[in-house]
Amino acid sequence: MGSPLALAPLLAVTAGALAVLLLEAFLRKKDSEAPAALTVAALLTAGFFTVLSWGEPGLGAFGGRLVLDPLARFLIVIFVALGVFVALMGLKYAARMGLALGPFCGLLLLAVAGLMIMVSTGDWLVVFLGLEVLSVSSYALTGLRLRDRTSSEAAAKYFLMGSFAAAFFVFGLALVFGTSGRLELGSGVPGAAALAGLGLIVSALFFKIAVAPFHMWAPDVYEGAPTPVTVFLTIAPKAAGLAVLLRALSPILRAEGAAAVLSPALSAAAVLTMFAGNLAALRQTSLKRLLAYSSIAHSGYLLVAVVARDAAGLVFYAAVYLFMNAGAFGVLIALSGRGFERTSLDDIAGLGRRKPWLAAPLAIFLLSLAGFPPTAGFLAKFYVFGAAVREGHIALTVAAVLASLVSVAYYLKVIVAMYMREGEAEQEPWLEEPALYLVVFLCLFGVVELGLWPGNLLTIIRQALPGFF
Amino acid sequence: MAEAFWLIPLIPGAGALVLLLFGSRMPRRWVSWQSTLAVLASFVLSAAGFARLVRAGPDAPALAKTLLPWIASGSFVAEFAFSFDRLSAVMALVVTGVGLLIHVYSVGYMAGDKAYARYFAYLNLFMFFMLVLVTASDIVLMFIGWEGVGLCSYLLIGFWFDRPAAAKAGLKAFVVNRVGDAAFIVGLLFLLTAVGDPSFAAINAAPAAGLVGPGLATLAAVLLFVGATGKSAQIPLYVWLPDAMEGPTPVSALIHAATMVTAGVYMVSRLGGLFAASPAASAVVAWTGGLTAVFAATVALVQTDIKRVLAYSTISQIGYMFLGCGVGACAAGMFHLFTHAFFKSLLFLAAGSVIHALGGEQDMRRMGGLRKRLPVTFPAFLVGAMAIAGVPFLSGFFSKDAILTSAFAGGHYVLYGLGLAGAVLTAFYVFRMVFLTFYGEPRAAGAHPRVRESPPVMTVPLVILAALSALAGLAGLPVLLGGRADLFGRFLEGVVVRTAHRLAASSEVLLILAAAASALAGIYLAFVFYRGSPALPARSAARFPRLYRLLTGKYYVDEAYEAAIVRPLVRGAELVYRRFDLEVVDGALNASAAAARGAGQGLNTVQSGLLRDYALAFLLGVVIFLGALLL
Amino acid sequence: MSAFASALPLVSLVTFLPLAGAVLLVFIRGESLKAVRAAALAVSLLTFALSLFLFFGFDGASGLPEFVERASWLGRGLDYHVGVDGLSLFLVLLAAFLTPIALLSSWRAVGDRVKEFSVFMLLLETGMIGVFVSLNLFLFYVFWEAMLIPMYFLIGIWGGPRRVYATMKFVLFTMFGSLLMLVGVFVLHAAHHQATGGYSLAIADLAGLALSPALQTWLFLGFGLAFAIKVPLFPLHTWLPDAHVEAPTAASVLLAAVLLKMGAYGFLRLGLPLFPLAAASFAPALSVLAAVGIVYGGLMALIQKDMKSLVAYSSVSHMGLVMLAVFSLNFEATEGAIYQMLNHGLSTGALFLCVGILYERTHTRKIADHGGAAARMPVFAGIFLVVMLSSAGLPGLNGFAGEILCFFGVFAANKALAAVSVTTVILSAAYLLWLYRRVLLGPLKDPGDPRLRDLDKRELAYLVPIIVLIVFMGLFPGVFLRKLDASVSRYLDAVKTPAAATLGLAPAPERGQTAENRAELER
Amino acid sequence: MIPPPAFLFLAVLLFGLGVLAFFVKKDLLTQFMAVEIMLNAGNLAFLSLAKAFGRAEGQALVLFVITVAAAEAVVGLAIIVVVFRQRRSLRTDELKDLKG
Repeated sequence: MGSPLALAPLLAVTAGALAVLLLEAFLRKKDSEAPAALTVAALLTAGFFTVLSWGEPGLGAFGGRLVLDPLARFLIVIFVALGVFVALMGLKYAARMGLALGPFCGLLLLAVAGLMIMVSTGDWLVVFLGLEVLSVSSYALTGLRLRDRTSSEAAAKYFLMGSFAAAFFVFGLALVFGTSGRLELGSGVPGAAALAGLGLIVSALFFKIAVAPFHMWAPDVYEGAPTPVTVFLTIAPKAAGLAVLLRALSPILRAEGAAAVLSPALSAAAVLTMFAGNLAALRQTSLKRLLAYSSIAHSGYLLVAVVARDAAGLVFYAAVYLFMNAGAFGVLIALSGRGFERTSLDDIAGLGRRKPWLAAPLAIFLLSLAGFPPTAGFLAKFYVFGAAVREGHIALTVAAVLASLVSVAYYLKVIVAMYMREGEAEQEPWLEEPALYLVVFLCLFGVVELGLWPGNLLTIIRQALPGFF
Repeated sequence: MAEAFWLIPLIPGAGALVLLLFGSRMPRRWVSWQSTLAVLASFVLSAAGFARLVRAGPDAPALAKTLLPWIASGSFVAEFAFSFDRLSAVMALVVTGVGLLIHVYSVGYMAGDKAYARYFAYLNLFMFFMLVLVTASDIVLMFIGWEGVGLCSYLLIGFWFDRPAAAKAGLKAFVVNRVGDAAFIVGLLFLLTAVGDPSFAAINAAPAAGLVGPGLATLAAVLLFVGATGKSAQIPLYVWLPDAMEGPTPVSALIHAATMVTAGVYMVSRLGGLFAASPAASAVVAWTGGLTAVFAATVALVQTDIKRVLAYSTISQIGYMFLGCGVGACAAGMFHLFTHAFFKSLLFLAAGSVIHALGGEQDMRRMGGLRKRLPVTFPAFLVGAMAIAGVPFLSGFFSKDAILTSAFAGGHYVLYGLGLAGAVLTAFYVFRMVFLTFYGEPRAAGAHPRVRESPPVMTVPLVILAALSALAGLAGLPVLLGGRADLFGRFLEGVVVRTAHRLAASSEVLLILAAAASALAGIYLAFVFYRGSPALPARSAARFPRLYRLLTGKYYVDEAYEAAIVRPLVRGAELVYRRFDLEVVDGALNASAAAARGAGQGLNTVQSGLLRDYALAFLLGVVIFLGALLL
Repeated sequence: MSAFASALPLVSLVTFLPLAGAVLLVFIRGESLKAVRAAALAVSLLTFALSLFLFFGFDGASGLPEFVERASWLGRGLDYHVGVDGLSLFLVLLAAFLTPIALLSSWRAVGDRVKEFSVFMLLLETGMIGVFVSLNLFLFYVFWEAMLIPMYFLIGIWGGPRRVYATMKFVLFTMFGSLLMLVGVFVLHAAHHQATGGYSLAIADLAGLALSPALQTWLFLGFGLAFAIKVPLFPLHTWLPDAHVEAPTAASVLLAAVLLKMGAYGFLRLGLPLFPLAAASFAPALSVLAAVGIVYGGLMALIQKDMKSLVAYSSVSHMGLVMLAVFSLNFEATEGAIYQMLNHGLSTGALFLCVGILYERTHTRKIADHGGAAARMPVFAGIFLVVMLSSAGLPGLNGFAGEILCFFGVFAANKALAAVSVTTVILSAAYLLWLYRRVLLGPLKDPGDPRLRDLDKRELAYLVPIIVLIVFMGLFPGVFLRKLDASVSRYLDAVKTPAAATLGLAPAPERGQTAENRAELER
Repeated sequence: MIPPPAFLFLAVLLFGLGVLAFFVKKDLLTQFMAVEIMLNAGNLAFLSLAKAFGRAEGQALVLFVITVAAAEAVVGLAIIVVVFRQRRSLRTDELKDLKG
């Protein structure tokens, strides 16, 4: 039953993490880029193994605790891609910002390992373990800029709130296991106590996904963390948490009893998240914090996919969101100077004139985040909202659409700053960071390609996953 | 040659196009020759057409020619279809004939003007539209001419556009015309929906064919007539004509005396079938005509600007024409139109010659004693004055008499009384004008040093028109006075509805005497006032101060329109714009945007940065979520 | 000629040639402004030439879309499906005709970032034409929103002082409508899947769906709001004056001439045929709104202090008449509405060009700052007069042909509203000629002003074609109307028969409509 | 023999105390300790429920939780040390640079 192939991706990543950390010990010159290269290599091998076993149905390991089914495979490919992007972004950033590249890469790989565990299991305990591996490495990653006050503050807040939520997860776990004795996700309709337990677990996951009102930690942590880490935090934990929710809740959502209450609750949470994220972003003056709130809003849109039980839509949205968000933050990183980050809207005033080749991609990413048609962002929203309407959640879709309208306001505000305001004319030199520009280009390509000809990706998704489109 | 009647409008049209595009680059002689020849060509073609119709006898079919389909969509069809029957012939002859003389006159009058080519271009354009109006065989095509002449009158009134008064007058003319045209269109819609076929023949036949009931006929006819009041300057839409005097005098002569303003009368005659089918509408026409005749005449009594007097006189005379049509005697109306075209354009051109001689002076109080200095203009003016006053055996007498006789015969005694009173007033103000301008001592000789007679190019048309004014009456000589019976009336027999009232010879003689008496009374009164005891006008004005001020203020109609319609509309619009557009709709938009920003601001303050608050929110979330799940 | 026309994917070419031009422009060096401007002009002229092939190759007998191209794009009914029929042919031509003119008119007005300006103008052209040619609801929606982006940048970057407020208001207001329409698109997609099991967003298939009256009402509200905002139908019009006052001339021309037509076209293509029952029940109310819009627009235009907002409100008034005709749901009114859309596009586009010319010389749009310009600019005064008269509906020019058809059609449907709508004849004459008097006639504002020079060759080059077209369309409307007849009658069948069915007027074919799936959808 | 629900009640009580402590205490370290209490309350609940429903694996799960808590403690304390070194104080309310 336990075929080695199921474990291969996970092993590749963990081995890579250990290797990077060991390398750190033996390395002579401090600023070498070896750790990043090793990370990328590890991630790519993991990706290769995942793709290798694409055809077969679920590959089990650890007595069925770890299962590599299609949803897991897709998400792992997304996490691998994200990992590569973050590593490449962090390459020069680390040197500039006084960030140790070795630990950065090591922790990144561990976090990816945590993600892999979370998404490829049907067992709550393993989910908990994956979640904790991810969380712990994320706390460390957030606080990696040791001399920077905001980084440490963000890490402290993240750690305390994270462990606080973990405690709820454990207590929920206890209730669920205690009463029903079974740990499988989505295991039928539990009794009242078990339902309470499930509620606690879902609340903890809501924390991780930054669903309102559990999202309060997110803006501060995203803003405080080094930007490459922010990229990681705004995308990965959400996708993983939502995948788990999808696995756990879709069987329950369909059943009559509990569903009668769960679906409206989830919908309410989704609407709350969307509006909280979008409204809070309206008056932001820092681009980084604005993008942080925008990512909270996108958690809301992703939650709509869960409510609509649309795995395909979720995966497609996650992929598109990876490109949009990573691209936007990538441009943000490209703007930062030596030792300080330029994130305020005034910094990017008149960027359209000063650096058109940076302003244009950011504009396209923002338009895609806002959901303007020719871009992939629109298509992703189209599929998710379409699935919600097909499931009859028309009110939810109307709310989501209105929330998107609010989001258009602040995305365009950034474009106004870049193109329609005159910034100071001095020309900063271009940062020679080929890796970063590669990432931005890949994201740009992703957003445009998925927007216009996503044909092949869609067919693969449709074959593998149930869903509306 | 007559078959090419449809060229009548197109020749001046082509001329206008050439002048508009290349006029400024052509030498002046070319411009004047080309434009005049174009009108001459049309005149010749009209005459040929007229001759063909006379030869062919009363019941011969009209010449007809459909050039091209125009608008066709579903049941709405309109074509470029022209026809030339006896009514069109009369109108075409008048338009081209008087037009030709005025073109010649303009060569002299406009000699000094720098925009010479543009003037003649507009004049030719006007001829094109007017001739389209009279030769159109379907009502929609006529509407092209109808609004086209309105456009040309706008362009020509505002010809000297650098003078604000002229520009304002042009705008007023066009907009007031458009008010009439709006009513015209609604009437048109009623007709087209009921009849389906826009041609005049179909419309006139519709009441008989039961397509148009009496109610609908009345409604459509009245609406069309409101359009006519706009175009022909009757109550209530006459206010633009006095201001239209800002334009050059030949323009006033051609457009605001002889041709355009009579378009309304032509339309009413052309749709005789429709108007006959609804006595109510005819009554409206008659009464409007009658009241306007008297109303305008009273205002003309006290005007001091020579052209304003003539303007009000025109309004009054057209009132007579509508009076004629209203009482069922469109032939009489058309006959008065025919004669009026000659003596009114004569009076305008003569006035123009006076103004030209006095270097632009138009105020009669600063004229006087021009008899000797303008040897040709004065006699022409006198003939015109006698004609319009209704002095026996001149054209005015016969045409006005025909209308009054028809009114009396039709039993409209009140209208007859109005007509008679109007005749007296007309005679009075016309001869007041003659005495003030030509008799007595020059009141402001200093201001006009060299007063010389106008050049022949201006005086020759005056002489021709004087002759026509004198003799035109013979065309409609009533049977009684020995002429072959009513030549003009019989000519229009086939086309224009003519209710035949037979009056006893004796009463007809009485009517003729009454008409003659009214004319002479008017002239005598004017003589007494202005030649007999010069102080009399001042004393009578003093005795009735309020009446005098009312008349000189032209009954304050302009001010009433301004106060009742224009100002409230503009003030109301500004209020609505500020209240509704800016405050209500934009207010709602900005409010919702502010609400969103406010909510954002609220959320940002809640995001206090303190860990405690985050944990509290988390706890709250758990409690609510569990509550929802379990309860 | 038709062989050539059918060999090439003509509609796709016409739609995406500007896009290709824009992409090309991005990569060529932007140094020499002349080269950039010439390239952009060339691309748009080529597009116009190709669109002429569409016109000549279009026979319009069947009323069905022609030059149809269909390819599966994203699956599940989201296909690339384009074609032109009577309703859309002339709007495509209008867009293709006016874009080169707008570009040419901006050669002196737009000095900085000329490359970006040309790119956005070409993107806008692709967006506009895309909306008119798409026969698939998804494709329609993609183009409908996509073309907001170039217009956003055009107003935002090259606009006047309050451009940011104006462009944000324009985008957000329009987006509000179209996002609700998006929900409608999902519901339709689900409804079609429910009814037929298959997936399709082709407008023809959706028209075949027998939706329940309640559902139709909701969907019509969703779609109708998006289109009403775009028309703009009173009282959703306040974004238009702001957008026009702040937009650069070229953007104003296209905004007025083409973008407003998308709202009306939306009703004709989607609003009425897809939801005939709801359309029939809403038509009276919307007609009243349209009629109010006519008078309201006219009055507001009368009192504007700024030339552009005057013309903007005149567009509200003219489009009010178009919408009143569309909601009259009869043959003459619909043809009149389509024809009036073309006329309004030409005359209002030309009006904005003229205002732009004046602005280039006097650098102010306030009416009070002008006076007596005709003395120095006679040719301009002549052309401005013809354009104004066309907009005021002088018979013989294009405005009248459209207007009289609209009046005739509206009269057949509702006499009172027809009478109200005829007042536009008075109002348009009043506010336009009053503008003409205050700006061009009367004494010269300041005789010493050297800038008031008459039109140069370039300006004549883009104004004369419009004048020629105005006169031609006034005298020979048949050339255009004949191509509309079949499509309009087919459109009316789609709108009338079902509505008639419920009103019990005419026996309508009973479509397969089970109560169960209607209930399911209404949940 | 103490009836199992008593243990569960104790676990809930402990969990409540932990949450209360988390809110009351002002400095990072004690708040962290409060979280540890909550975690152990979870373990207790695990054990009591496992005993009550006779499922032996419960004890195994507790081990997992304990190891995870340990890992968390390591990284958490490291972060707290960094914060202390930068701000010379552990008061949680000082961490409010990031807000709005």
